[in-house]
Amino acid sequence: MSVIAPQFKLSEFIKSLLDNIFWIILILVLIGIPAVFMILFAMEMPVIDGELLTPFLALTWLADPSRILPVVKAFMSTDIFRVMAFPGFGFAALLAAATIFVERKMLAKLQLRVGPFYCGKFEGILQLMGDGLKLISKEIIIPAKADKPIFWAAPVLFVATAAAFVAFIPVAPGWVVADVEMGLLGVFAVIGFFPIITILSAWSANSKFPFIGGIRALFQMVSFEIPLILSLLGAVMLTGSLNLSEIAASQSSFPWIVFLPIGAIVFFITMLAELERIPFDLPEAESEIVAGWLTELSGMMYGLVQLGTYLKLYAFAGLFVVIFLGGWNGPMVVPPFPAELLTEGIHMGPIVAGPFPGLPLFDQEMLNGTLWFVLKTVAVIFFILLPRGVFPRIRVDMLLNLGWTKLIGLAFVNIFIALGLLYAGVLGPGGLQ
Amino acid sequence: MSTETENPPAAAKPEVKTPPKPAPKKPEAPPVELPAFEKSISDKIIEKFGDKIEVGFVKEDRVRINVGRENVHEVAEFIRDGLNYDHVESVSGVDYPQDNEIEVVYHIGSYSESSLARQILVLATRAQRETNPIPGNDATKLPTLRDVFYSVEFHEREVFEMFGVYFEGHPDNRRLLLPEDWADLPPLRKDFAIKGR
Amino acid sequence: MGTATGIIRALNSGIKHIATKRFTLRYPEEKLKFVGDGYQFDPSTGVGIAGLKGRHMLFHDHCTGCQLCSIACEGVAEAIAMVKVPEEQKQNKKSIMPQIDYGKCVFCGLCVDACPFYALYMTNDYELSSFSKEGLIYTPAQLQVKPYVAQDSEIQISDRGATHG
Amino acid sequence: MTFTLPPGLALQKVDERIMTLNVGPQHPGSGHMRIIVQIDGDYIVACDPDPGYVHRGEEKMAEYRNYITNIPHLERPVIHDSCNVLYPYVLGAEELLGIEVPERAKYVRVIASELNRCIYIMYWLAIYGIFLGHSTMFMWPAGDRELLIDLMEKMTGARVTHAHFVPGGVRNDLPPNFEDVCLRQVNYFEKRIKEYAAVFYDNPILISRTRDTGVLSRQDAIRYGTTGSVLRASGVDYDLRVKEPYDVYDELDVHTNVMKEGDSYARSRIPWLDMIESCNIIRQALQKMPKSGSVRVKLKPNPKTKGLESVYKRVESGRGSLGCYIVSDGKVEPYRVKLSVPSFRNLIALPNLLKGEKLGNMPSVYWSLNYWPVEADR
Repeated sequence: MSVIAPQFKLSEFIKSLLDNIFWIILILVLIGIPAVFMILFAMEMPVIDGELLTPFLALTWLADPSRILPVVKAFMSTDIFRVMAFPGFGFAALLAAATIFVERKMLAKLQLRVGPFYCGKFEGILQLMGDGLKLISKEIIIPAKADKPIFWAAPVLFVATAAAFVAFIPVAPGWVVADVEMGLLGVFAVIGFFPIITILSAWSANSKFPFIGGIRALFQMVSFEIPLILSLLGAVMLTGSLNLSEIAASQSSFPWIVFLPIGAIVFFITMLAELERIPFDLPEAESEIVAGWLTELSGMMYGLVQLGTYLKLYAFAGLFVVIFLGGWNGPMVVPPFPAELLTEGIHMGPIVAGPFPGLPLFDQEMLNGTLWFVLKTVAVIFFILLPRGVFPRIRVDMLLNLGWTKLIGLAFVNIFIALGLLYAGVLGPGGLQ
Repeated sequence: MSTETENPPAAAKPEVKTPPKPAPKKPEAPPVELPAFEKSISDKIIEKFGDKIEVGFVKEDRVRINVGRENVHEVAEFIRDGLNYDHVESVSGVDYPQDNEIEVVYHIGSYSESSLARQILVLATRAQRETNPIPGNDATKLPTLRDVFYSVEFHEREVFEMFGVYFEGHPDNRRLLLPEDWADLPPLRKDFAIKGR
Repeated sequence: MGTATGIIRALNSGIKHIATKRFTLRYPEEKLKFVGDGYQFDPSTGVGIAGLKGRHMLFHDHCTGCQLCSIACEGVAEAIAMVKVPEEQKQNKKSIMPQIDYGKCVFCGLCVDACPFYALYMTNDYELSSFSKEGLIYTPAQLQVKPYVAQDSEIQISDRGATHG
Repeated sequence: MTFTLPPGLALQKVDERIMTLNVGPQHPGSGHMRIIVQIDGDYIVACDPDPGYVHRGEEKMAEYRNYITNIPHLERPVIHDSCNVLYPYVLGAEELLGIEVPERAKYVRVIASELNRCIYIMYWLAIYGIFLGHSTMFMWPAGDRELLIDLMEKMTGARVTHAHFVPGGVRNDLPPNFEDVCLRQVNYFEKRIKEYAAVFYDNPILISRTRDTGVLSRQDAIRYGTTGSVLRASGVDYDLRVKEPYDVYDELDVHTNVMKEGDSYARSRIPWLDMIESCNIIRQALQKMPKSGSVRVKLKPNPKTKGLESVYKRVESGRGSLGCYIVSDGKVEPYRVKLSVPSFRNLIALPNLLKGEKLGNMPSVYWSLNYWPVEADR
């Protein structure tokens, strides 16, 4: 009794599958292979057997598996890899996805319910993927009187800005996308873009609730940027540098949170406000202004904004870790790389695999640094998520009052503490460090 | 006109309840034994207004006063100022097509006077009924009590749309529950019949 | 400092509840257990017997075709229609029995109260979905079948919170 | 070059600072109604509630059905408080029909009514929580409500629309072993709702958020004719279970919770205290209830009243005093049924409370009025 799909035919189904496969292969050939070759032309190729590999010969790894690792290693040293995969977008997106999963399950546990449960065999682990598929397949509805170019551009800009923010975060020694000398100033500059994008999106939607939400976001972000910047100055004074990698490296013996707890608290609160998370989610206050500046966004436009929000969450947590918790510094727990893999390979009874000339892909320092960074970031993210379960939303006037009076005052106290430590000689040149 | 309204044949209940009524109160063997406190309330009103009002019934916790439409405002003011009733719980319209009248019943209670906490004073008045109503523009009109009891504001708006009784002096005589484009009879009148019933 | 302690108390309470048991009933796998076999009515005393008001069950050998259930339903949902049945019962001269449209029924059970012959009961079956409106109309023959229910989950209270077990 | 329009066509001068917001009926923070709000910046300058989106004509329908078949549809306005919304109608019909209710039935009614009150308040509290952006306070009451819904289901056979009270008692007797289960679950329920304090009621952010917002003074609360928790939060000691006890409330020890502040916080705290009080009442009633006996008086089919009579009965529902005015003319059907619902009475206070408030306070003030739009529309 095929009541659900009365028109179902197996032949049609197989035809549609084959059709899909055809299009996938076509797109791969037309776009995928040229893209791979463009990357191969751009990157510096490894030397194998005394001669430089050319992009045209690169695909010879299909015939000779021992050439895979050098090519991969050469690819990993390119900027493309850094931007797209490891310290950049891919890594951040992976952590953001994990954050969403943990947020859902943890919030569900706190609220005595189950949370996502059926999607994916284990505790709804594929729920996010299902959500993404749903958002992609949804229709995008643009309001009739919207300013269409800006309205389309705003979600893309939001993600791009969030990704730019991610680029500043050093994950391990030397592993950072943009290792600029004025890194912290760059971070402040990038953060300053978010309210502009928000108000652009809200204004271009030409609707009342997004407008109010955008105005609120503008208030909130602008008023909290000042305590945000001020709260980080203490660490800058103690380090004497604006480079985030140097700030992280300077905390090899103790993290700055030991000396600057007030700054850390102020930064944490402003971080919550900048992220529009409960208790500061006024721009998206559901019961007052529907969904705030996200009201008119639909389909994948909304999905992009959500992606940008969680990238931003990761980036802020990473910034907190880098500035107050010592970044990648931590006891060495990763075992050293077994050198015999390079010379002898793996002996398992009669079978010999290797040797692997390209290894190690990552050195020990980097693995250890990444591990500690991720652990600390996850801990900070947990504390960012927790207030969502226990606090209600606050009001605009309370928010502005908090930002302009209390937090700025506390940030100055923090600066004075840093100055005191510096002049007393406890820290800085001739001090503990 | 006043004689008509003051002697509504249907609502003119005798002051004394008929004995066979199996009330949950004490068995009232003599027909004149009324609850004393409630009697005192009705007596005060009779003393003040005399013939202008008529006591509908005096039951335990409930006193009913029937008033003509020209006196209702005055009586309501006395109820508020002289008897310390302070709010209206409910304003109900009742349609009596056979009398060609619409009765509007105010249930008045008191929060501030503790002895009146369980009392409800039922103030009933009647408006002339039109067979072909034009709500707001026909003779179905009553003086509003909104300046006496603020709490009747939305109740009177509801009675206006449901029965077509226009309250003169009400500051905000708009539709409340019905849709804006309602063009039929006021729906709680008896001649508005539900389809299929 | 009252503010700070209040915030810490709230956070603490939130973290404590992460370790409390979940209260969710996972419906298709677990089903709540009900008292008795469904709502029934004792016409001799005029008092019902507690139970879930689910799908009805009709006893053909008791039904006399008196239409009282249909009349009771008239002012409520108009879900009960009297239809001819092929079988012939001694007490049912007109051979009519109720047919219930569950698209209209509100499960108030007034029809059960109205039946003076113990013929109409309610059962614990509440899963009545159908792909078509016609599928929701239960004929007397369908109403005769006693539904199979497997409901065994009950609320259990322990120190670590209540669960459906 | 001056050009003047004829007077009728002249553009009306509009204050450009004022923005009109339609909060509802599709707005997540409105329920089934519309609040037309005019804001100047963040301040509300005018507010006009517009109910009626779920008007179902219950009063008209009641004129066409007899006293028994009115029951299932008269509980529809507030299905999660269905016993209480039916209570005054049943009391009034009993007085009109001249029925004396058995003692045990009265206790069963009180237990059902108090359980239903808690169920209603939990639902209300869940929405109040999510209106304030507190998602835990949405999930906890919605889940813990299940404890009591389970009890009601055991008792009446339905989870929300019970149709349990009839003129003459209740439909069915309690199931076996109900007293123990009820006591156990009510005790656990009370323990659970006391845990809400740390997260919600004593939360400093919530207190600073709702203190001194939407203040309703004692005089205004009386003048507007508000009722229930709104009235008691403004310092008026008025609870019909104490002031005009119906059924067996005069034999039970009922404590009235009163707060003086009259702000949103007080209005939201009173229902929570009421729930704890309800648990006490249920325990008392379970203890004092006669262990056996009839719970329903047998009625004639199609009972009639005697001639033209009217009765006004009221009970204390989850939202406040709920009255039912029944006029009968000796027929099988009532001549007129009027429900005087607390939501409708509390709505009168809304425009006055919202004027001058900030927009961020709108959900908390609105929902703290203990307002249920479907009931107001009837």
